[in-house]
Amino acid sequence: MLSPALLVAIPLIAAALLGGLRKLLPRLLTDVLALLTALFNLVLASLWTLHALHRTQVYWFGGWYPRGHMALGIGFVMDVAGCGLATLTAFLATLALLFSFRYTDSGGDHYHPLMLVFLAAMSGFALTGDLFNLFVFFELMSTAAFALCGLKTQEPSPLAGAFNFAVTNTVAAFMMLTGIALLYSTTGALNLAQLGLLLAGRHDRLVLAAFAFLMTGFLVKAATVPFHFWLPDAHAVAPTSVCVLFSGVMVPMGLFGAMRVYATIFQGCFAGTHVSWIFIAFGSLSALWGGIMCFAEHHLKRLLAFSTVSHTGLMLLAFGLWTKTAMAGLLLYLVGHALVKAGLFFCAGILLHRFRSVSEPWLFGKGRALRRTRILWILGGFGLAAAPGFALAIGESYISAGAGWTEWIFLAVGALTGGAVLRAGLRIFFGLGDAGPTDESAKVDEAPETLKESHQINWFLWTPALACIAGSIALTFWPEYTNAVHSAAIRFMDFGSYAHAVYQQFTPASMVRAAAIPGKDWLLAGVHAFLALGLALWAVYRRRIPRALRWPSHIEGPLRPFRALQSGYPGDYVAWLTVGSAALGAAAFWLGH
Amino acid sequence: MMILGAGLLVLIAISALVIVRTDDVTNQILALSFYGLLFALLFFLFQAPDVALSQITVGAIALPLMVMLAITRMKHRGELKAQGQAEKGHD
Amino acid sequence: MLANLPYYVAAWLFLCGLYGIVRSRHLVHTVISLTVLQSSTYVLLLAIGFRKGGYAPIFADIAPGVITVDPVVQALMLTDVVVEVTVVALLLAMVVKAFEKGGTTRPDDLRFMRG
Amino acid sequence: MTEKRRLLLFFAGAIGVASVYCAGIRNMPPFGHYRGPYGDVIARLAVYERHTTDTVNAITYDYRGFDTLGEEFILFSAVTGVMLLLRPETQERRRRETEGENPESFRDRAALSETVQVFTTGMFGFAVLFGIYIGTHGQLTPGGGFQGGVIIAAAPMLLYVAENTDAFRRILSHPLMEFFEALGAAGYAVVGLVALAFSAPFLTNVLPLGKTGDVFSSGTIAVISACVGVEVGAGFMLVTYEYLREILSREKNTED
Repeated sequence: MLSPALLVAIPLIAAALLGGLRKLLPRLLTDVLALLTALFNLVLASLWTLHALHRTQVYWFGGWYPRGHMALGIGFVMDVAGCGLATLTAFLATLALLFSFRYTDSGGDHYHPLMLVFLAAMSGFALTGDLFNLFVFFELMSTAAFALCGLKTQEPSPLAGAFNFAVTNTVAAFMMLTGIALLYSTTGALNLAQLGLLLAGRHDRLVLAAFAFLMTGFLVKAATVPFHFWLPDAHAVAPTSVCVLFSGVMVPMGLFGAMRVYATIFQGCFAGTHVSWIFIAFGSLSALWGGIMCFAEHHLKRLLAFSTVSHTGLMLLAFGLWTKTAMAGLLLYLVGHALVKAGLFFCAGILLHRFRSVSEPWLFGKGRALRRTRILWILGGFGLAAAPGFALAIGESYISAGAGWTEWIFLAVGALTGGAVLRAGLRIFFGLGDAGPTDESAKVDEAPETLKESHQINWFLWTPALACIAGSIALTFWPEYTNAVHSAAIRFMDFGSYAHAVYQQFTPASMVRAAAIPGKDWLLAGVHAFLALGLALWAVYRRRIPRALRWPSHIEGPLRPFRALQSGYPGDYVAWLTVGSAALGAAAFWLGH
Repeated sequence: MMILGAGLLVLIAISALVIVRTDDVTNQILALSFYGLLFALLFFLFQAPDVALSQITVGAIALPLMVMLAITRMKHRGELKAQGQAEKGHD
Repeated sequence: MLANLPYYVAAWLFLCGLYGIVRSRHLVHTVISLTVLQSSTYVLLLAIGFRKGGYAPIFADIAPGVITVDPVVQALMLTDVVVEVTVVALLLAMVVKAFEKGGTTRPDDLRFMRG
Repeated sequence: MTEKRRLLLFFAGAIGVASVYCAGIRNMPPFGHYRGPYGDVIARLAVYERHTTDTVNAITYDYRGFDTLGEEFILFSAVTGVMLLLRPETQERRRRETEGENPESFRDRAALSETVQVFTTGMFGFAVLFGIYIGTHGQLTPGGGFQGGVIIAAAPMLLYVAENTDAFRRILSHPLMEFFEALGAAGYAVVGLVALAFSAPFLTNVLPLGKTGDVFSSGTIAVISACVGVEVGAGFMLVTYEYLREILSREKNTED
């Protein structure tokens, strides 16, 4: 089979080619070449995922195989979870490039190289088995993302969002590097498996401090409250096709980094302690905070960004449970969320293309003519609420199978985020109720992304949305997929099989034992859908219901003290980051010592 | 040599505080250039000639130069704007 | 404390950088503070790989087998230097553009998108 | 948030972060006692396996060469980002097109003095040669592609200092500059791919090793180093030009 290095090398070479020859290549050819590269990644990553189902293989760059217990070079560990995530990245990148086909302003054709570098970085991040290499890909991913945020420079606000994004994420990267250095000082190793073996059973102050720094770095990327402030700002300024990758894979990728590091390095250190409660606490806070802020938002892209905060918080919560079923649920949820969220962003992009705005009050009633987009948006709303028949519902039933109390958080998040999307859908596409209250950010109009004033909605604009939403439904009818994700989760958590692969070149699947599969709880999912729709209708028709019953729709109101925190000032964000990091460190010392 | 290293480290610690507490950007660039040189010295002293070489080229030259270029461009733009406003005023 | 001075200097630089970003009143100042934050990782990495009496890991002038300092951290620092300069270049371009579009270099004035 | 509150909030957090950091430090091996083994093993192996004398470069360009590939593309995307952000917008571009870019239509400002010009031209050549030397001897002595590239990129600045704006502009605005930058970046990855053709893992050295101490002793390290040098040099020149373009074109206009 083709070398996994190509997953990184081919997009990078293509990026350099498109960048170097950008003045010579016509736009159509650039588009096609970029699409073909993303497709190549999709095919190769899928093949490797299938391969990984049979055995976890390790690929050593430069042929530097480990000598004894010491890893000399850098290795890719081709496990199911990593390969699957690389596949998801390639899938969404392909659709994003299709969406931006021909008409999107490509900023002097700098857009395509950056997208391909972004794709390569995320693929590498998902697969690497080396701690410092993880940092390099983290930084590569960030740099490409910062640059992509600068695409729409017609007005000053995009730069504010991009600047905040860059500052907070760079601080996060250096926190991560500090953590790496601390671990290196005591072990003299950078390979994840080697670090895990060397540190097993140690939970002294050094390990705890390194844990705090590393996790802060990853959780900033995963937009966990209180590290999340950059995310809505960055989403509001990035073009739609970039938002799809931000929300769909980049943010969950931060979480995945934390999970990978925890599963390899820290799992053995903190066995028997309650350190993973930290993730439950931070996750629950993000889930609820993001949900409330999401419902209060009227700028569609920021609304979806806050929902990403909320859903990533739920995944973090599932990670904190640290059981095999919860992990399987997390991975199922991650894929389902990525698809639904990408679909919704594509729909928002169509609105932006057609009406040159993403403000909910401004768009009131304007979307009636967009039949296809209307259906997709409403389906997406139900999907986000984890309604029956969507991939998120299966993930949720897995996660809550072992921890019944999480159902309440799921219920709140589903109702708030799904309700917000449905509310916007009812107003924009059906013109129900009134235009609703507005907030300051909804007044800021987005710069149009498309080159020509065009009212036509071409096939390449709506097919990506269709593919995503349809995919999130289709996955529930594919039991093999669920089983594969289940085995991926079990192998992901099993450090023994990971280390075996690193030192023995591969681990056969037979070494891994399966766990019980929980049943699907369709009734609960139905309650979700009902609540979300109810909340949406309540908000839309709030004027027609008796005053005493209006209270749920007040969440939509101004929420001034909460909003004031989202100040757009980098100093505030870094101050919160410091506080969050301190809280994380304090909790780690309290629970892990 | 250790005393020299310790002195250098203390100097670095002090100049870091001075840099972040300086509000005037031009002074800050000068301080930054000096700071970059201190690091290059530190790297030589601690047996890292490779890093010292890139630190001299980057930290003491390229970085302050880039800040300088950015500021020059901003000043230039500011002058252009002022000129444009003055011309409008004449009309 | 004194024996481990480099480590504490690294911690100090880290906090200085954070402090600089938090109190910043000029966008260029924010960027420069970020480089101070970054320089803390230089000191930390360098100190970790150092050995008393060790030579630079270049075997052109010394015989193999002599005690050397750790070459790996130096390779990591080289990457770190590149990361620093690229991030600064990108951030400064944003600052320049923000100034050209909005006419401001004060972070406070970036609050267009509040709420 | 007011500034006072922000600082209070920050100091509360900073105390926590400082305590965590210091707690970590107190458990670290004491300063000056690096324990290994990673660095020591590579330091012992590199001279024999890779015929390099500068171990740092053996790690940067071979043992951990994959990191450096990522690092080169961090630079590549940052340069692309700078070009993207500072690109002339449509109106300005149109204005420039109508003006036409005829290099004969403008002259340099009165030169400082011939001594300065001769001196800087000499220094220019010296800087370029020095950059090439540093770039190609990385496997033997301190230096390497990155450092060499930055030095070469700094050379045209000497011309700018000497107010030889014309030559400066001609070098920096050369249409091939972007091409070179991409070539350097792609070259690195292609060197890695060549190994695949020999059915060896990505980035494996497939070139014969020479006698330790020679310039071409270490196989792919020299090739990769050269690629990095080209990319870094071109990248930095592109960034410099993007910042200065507006100022340069204005100088040109005033002199017309």
